[in-house]
Amino acid sequence: MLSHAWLIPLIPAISFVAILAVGKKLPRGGSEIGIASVAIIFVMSLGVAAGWIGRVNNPPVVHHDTGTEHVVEGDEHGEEAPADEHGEEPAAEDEGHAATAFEDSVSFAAAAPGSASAPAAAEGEEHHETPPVVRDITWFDNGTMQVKVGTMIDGLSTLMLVVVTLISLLVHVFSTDYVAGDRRYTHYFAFLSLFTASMLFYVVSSSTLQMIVGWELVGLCSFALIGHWWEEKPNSDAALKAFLVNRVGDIGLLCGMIVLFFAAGRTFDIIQINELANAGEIRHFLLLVGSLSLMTAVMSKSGQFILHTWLPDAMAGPTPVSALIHAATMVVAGIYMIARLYGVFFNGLSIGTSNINVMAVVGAVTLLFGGLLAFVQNDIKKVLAYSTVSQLGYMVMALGVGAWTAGIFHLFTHALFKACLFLGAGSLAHHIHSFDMKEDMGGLRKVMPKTFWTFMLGTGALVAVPPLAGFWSKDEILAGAQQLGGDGGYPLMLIMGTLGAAVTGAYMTRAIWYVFFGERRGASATHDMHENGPRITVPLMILAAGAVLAGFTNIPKTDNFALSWVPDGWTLRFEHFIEPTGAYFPGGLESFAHPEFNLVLAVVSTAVGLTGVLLAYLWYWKGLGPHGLTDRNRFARGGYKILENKYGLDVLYVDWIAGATKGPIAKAANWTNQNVIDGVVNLVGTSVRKSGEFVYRYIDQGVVDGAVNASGAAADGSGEILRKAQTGKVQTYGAYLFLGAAILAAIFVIAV
Amino acid sequence: MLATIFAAAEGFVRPDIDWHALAPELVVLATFVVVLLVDVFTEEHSRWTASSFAGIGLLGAIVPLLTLAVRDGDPASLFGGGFVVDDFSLVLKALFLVAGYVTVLVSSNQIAEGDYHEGEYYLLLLASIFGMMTISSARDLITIFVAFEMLSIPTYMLAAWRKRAQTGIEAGMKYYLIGVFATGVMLYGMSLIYGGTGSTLLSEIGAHIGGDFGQEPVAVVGILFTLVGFLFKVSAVPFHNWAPDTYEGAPTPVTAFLSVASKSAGFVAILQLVFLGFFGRADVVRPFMFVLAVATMTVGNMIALRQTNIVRMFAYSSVAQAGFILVPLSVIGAGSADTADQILSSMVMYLLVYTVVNLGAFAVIISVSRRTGSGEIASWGGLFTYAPALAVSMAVFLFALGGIPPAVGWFAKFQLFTAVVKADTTLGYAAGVAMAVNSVISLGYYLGVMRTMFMDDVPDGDTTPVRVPPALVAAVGITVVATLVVGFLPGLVGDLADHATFALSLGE
Amino acid sequence: MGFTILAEVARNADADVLVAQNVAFGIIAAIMIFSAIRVVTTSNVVHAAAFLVMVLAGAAAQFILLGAEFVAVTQVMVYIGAIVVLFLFGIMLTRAPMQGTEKFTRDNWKVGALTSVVMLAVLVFTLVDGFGEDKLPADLMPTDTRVLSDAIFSTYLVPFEVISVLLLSALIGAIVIARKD
Amino acid sequence: MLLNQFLILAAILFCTGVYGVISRRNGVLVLMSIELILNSVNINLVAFSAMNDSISGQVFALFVIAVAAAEVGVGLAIVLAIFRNYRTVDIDEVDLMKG
Repeated sequence: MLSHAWLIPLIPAISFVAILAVGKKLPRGGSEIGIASVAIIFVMSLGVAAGWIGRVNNPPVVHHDTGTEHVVEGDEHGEEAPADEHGEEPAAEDEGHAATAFEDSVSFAAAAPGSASAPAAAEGEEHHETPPVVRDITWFDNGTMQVKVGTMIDGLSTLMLVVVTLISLLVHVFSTDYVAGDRRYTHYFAFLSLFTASMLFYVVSSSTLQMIVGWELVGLCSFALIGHWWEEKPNSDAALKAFLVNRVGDIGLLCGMIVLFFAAGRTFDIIQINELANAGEIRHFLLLVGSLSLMTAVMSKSGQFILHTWLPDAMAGPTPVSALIHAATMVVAGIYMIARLYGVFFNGLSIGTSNINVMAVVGAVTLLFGGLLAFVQNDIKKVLAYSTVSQLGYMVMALGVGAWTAGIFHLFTHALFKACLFLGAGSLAHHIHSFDMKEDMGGLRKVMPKTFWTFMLGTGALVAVPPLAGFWSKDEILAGAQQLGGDGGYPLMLIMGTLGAAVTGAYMTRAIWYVFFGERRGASATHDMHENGPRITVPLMILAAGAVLAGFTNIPKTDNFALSWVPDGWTLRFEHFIEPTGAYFPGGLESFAHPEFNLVLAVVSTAVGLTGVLLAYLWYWKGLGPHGLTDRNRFARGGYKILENKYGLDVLYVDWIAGATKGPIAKAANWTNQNVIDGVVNLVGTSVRKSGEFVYRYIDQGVVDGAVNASGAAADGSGEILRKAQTGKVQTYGAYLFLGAAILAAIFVIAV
Repeated sequence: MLATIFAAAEGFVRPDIDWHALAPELVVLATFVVVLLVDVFTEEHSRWTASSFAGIGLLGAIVPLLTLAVRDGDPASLFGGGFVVDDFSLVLKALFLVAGYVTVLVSSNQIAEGDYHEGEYYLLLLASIFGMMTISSARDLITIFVAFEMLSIPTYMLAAWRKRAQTGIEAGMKYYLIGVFATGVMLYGMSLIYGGTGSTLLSEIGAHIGGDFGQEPVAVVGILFTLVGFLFKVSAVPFHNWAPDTYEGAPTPVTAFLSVASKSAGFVAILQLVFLGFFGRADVVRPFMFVLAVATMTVGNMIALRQTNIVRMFAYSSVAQAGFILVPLSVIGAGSADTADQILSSMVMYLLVYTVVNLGAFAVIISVSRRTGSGEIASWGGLFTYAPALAVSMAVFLFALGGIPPAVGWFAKFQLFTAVVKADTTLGYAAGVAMAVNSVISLGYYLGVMRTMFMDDVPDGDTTPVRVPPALVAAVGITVVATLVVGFLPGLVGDLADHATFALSLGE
Repeated sequence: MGFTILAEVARNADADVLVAQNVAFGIIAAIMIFSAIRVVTTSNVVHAAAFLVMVLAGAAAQFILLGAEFVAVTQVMVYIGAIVVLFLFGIMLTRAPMQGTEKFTRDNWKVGALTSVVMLAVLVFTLVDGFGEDKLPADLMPTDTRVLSDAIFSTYLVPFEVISVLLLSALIGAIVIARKD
Repeated sequence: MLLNQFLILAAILFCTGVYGVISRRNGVLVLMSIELILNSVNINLVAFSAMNDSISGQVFALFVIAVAAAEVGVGLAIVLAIFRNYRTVDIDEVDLMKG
């Protein structure tokens, strides 16, 4: 299966053509073809996964320079037994055989680094070298360079295959109910297929050029799907905006890839580029330029601050598409690229040795700003969109601090719970056709219990409530920020990431309040609300189950009493199978640094996150405004550590000065308590809102959009001036011609 | 009889003629004669046969082209080196023949139904293609000049073919006058080059330009003035003003022809002159082309953003595209020898791609305007609802022009980028950045058209399907298939472009 | 004819003749420049054509001074015999007013003047710089027409054939464009 | 004789022609100005031919003359057609298309 992965993108591509061709004539408008093809590739992806697991457990023998055979050790503790016979070692020969039949080459990029260093036994986990399965054919050969296209299967691409096909399958099923009766039903499914195909094509890329093509295809399909209901102008505007903002990043992509192409001695081969970057054979400056250029691309595609503006607007598309875009496809393309070319970024940005770098900063800023922005949205999809921005920030930050596995692990868990949330939002809005939480929702928990509970689980995972999925991945990211990098780790990232947790808790709690609690308002009050059918709820439940369980795939391995009872065979499965080994990954055979589980950090970050929840809970459930000071005093007393400290100070004041002037100072202290501390609490509450609004109104909508608009206007304006020069009088044109020739000649005669 | 006269002429050396090498031109010339006779000896109602003969003749000329391509041995060099049949010329001749054939396809209904002189139309088209084929083999200033006039003068008249309409004749007049002005400047430049080098052969000129004469200011003026004539043809700023007006006023098939074949011919001449003649002063050509390329891209794109007429928009788009093609010349002579090869092959590649794509786009424009009768972009609203095939084809072409995969344009742009980056010069990087920025700007109007086609309402609510005649279907079909196939398998054209090298080695 | 004799005389003597040649050149050049300026400034179309004839004839005379007799003869036959006649036809067919009543110069003629001055400056500078004191060979003999024809029919056969097609298609096209139908 | 005396004469003719084509309104007069330009080129070519003692310049001049004849023919046809459509030969007024 591993070397036949090329079938996986091909099938949905064929399905796309088939749906367009015959979809309208079929009883279900072509959706059956889409679902069938995605189901098939989902099964195939599981096969790839099984094959990969088998391959990791029984890695093929790698000959090192020294000629010694690497001893193959079967890992007996594998979570899943190697089920697929293709994945095992003998399969390599099978594949080789098949390949010769196709007259192309299968090479197991047997990464043989010069050093025959023994696998370092860091953290007790041995890293066997499991080379990726690469299979490619020559795409074109234009003399100076040979460009190949093909598939490269390793843990990372296997993970992406499974995630993409799973989410895509569920989205397909969900959509059959959700867009039922749409007049472009068939087109919709056709483009879903193509979207899936493009993303799969992208993730199995073996060359950077193929990645560019896949990247563009993904953008193209998202353009088509975001603009699905193009009759309304905002929708088509959103589609265009998404496309244009992404094109800005594409320049970066193109520049970066070209720089890498030349830096790596004219090759597009991903493995080769990574190996050269890791081996230090590429000038650091080139790597830096390359990774900065690529970073621009990531910022646009993965919605990083300041190029994130298209992402919330892209909510104009149908909700299942949003789920697909946000969970598995479009936006994670950027994350995936960083992960894929990690050798370049790791060395280019000196991730392993610095305390701050561009990628980490971008991620950290994004996660905080994104969260703040989510706080002030009234449209539930926009809350989720900004939440995605924020979570992508976490991933980028994770990669930026060197916690590769944590970032990808978060990608995986996030895909599950964010898809759950988006589809949940779709389920909520299915009847009322509105996403406005304030106006049209409220009190829905009783009428839509399944949606409610799945949504709650998704929220729990997002807010990182232990032991749901998000807890594990977020904790690992923060541990990475604390422990990796140069001396002292990435303190700033740690602080911002922890703050981000609080913000996350707050905005999700607020959303839950508006949607599920209180009185039914607006459209939901006038509509006959009821739970949706199984085609909508079953995907929700599957995803909710994923949101609960996904975290257990990477339970930290630690001596800490909290988790030390977990058997070894259950810990760090994700890292074991997904993290690449070999010279194409930083660290190579030497262990790549991993953060350790830190109970204090876990508790603190969870506490901070829950504080956010609590604050918001008190804010919304208990209400504000008309309540008296004491109410807010109690509110303060209840939650905040910072308040306790204040009280401590108070006590200190009182104790110290007790003997002298008890009365006035006690009164002052009381006054302080009543006014200053309340004021601080109020201030915190309002300033969060204010800063969120400020950022939204002025930076997000004002500066960024303004800059986009202004540059558009400037282009238009200069176009207008230039247009005036086109007078229509031929002799004026003649004058331009002669004058142009004369002046250019004069300049060059003088200057050259 | 001639032979006896030749024999009697004292001291006259009868030139050795390789008829095989001349065969493609001769086939086109024979077709020209056939069409002329058809036009003279047939009745008005059967003049349409002219188009069939023209099409067959153009396809027929590909046969000797192929036999030449597979012929062994050195490239043929005739008439003392003034006429060379090498791989470069063969590739471009094929390009011109195919472009000519597609032009015939898109013309046939338009010209037959309109109030045009039909036979003469194809006659002039063939004459112009004959000139283009000659110029791609010409390695001598005189031959280049005469071939250039051969391809230009018929197009001046074709541009004025709607002679009863004021805009029609205005289009021809503007094209003609600017063309003649540019010819004047070009000839003046050529005379200086000839004066300084004492030869009209590009190889000898190249040697002198690389020597002492090249260092004098007068050589610089000669080089620049000579290039101006061709830069007008490719509509580079500031010699571009004729293009929008002419494109708008000329019959649309002629516009298609002008925007691709005629422009390619200009580039062919520029490539020959720059690579074979002026390579010794690449340090002058580089900044000159840099300035022009950046100005051309930027001005073309900026004004295109403001256009409401589709043909006019395409006119500015083709101005901008010319700028893209000029970009690699801003690094000519820098870097290693294979940089020069890369520049040449990337430009040839872009020409091939651009020709196919733009012709396709014009075929769609012609098909649609048969129905809407208007050139306004707004009239394209909702095209997708009643002519989905045309709309999707147009989308493919627009993607190709904008450089978005999987349509072929991305690969061509990528090649240009590679060429400038490979040279590793400041000017090259600057040109690359300008190109990148401009390709984003250009998406503004390309996507604008797409948006109109797919997202707007049909202006008059009339959604009866468009009836597209078979010739146009063929034209759209050929181009759209080529655009996609080459987009997925760029190696097909990449090989062709790589082989399109000059027989003479560079920079001598 | 007179010019030919003048040139012949000029060639047969030595130093004095060189002066004579230069004198001849000077007179002809002065006439040409004056006529050229009148061509672009006169407000009578027919006068303009007449002045154009002066320029063209002057050019032919210069060709003779340079020993290019065949080119000179062609110049007279083609330009004066054919092209100027075409111009006169054009003037008559377009019924252009002979003089006065119509504006003949565009409002922004200053742009034209500027352009031509800039261009002249550039050209004169580079020409003086490039060909400074270069002297033409003193013993300029009239070119043998046979050499010319040999060149045309061997080296320049391709352009010669092409130009025949060019003239034919220009003829056909011009008729179509100009025809009143 | 100096080479430059011919070249500068030609340059003056060229620039006069340039002035003419930009500034004249009447189409026929513009065509005449073009002839000035082409003639200046011919003078250059013939002068260089004498200077370099090479025949190519004269051949070139002959071709230029022939092309000039073709161009004038086409040009006059176009001016004639302009006159039919616009009832004027003032090409400054032929500016329907712009922008």
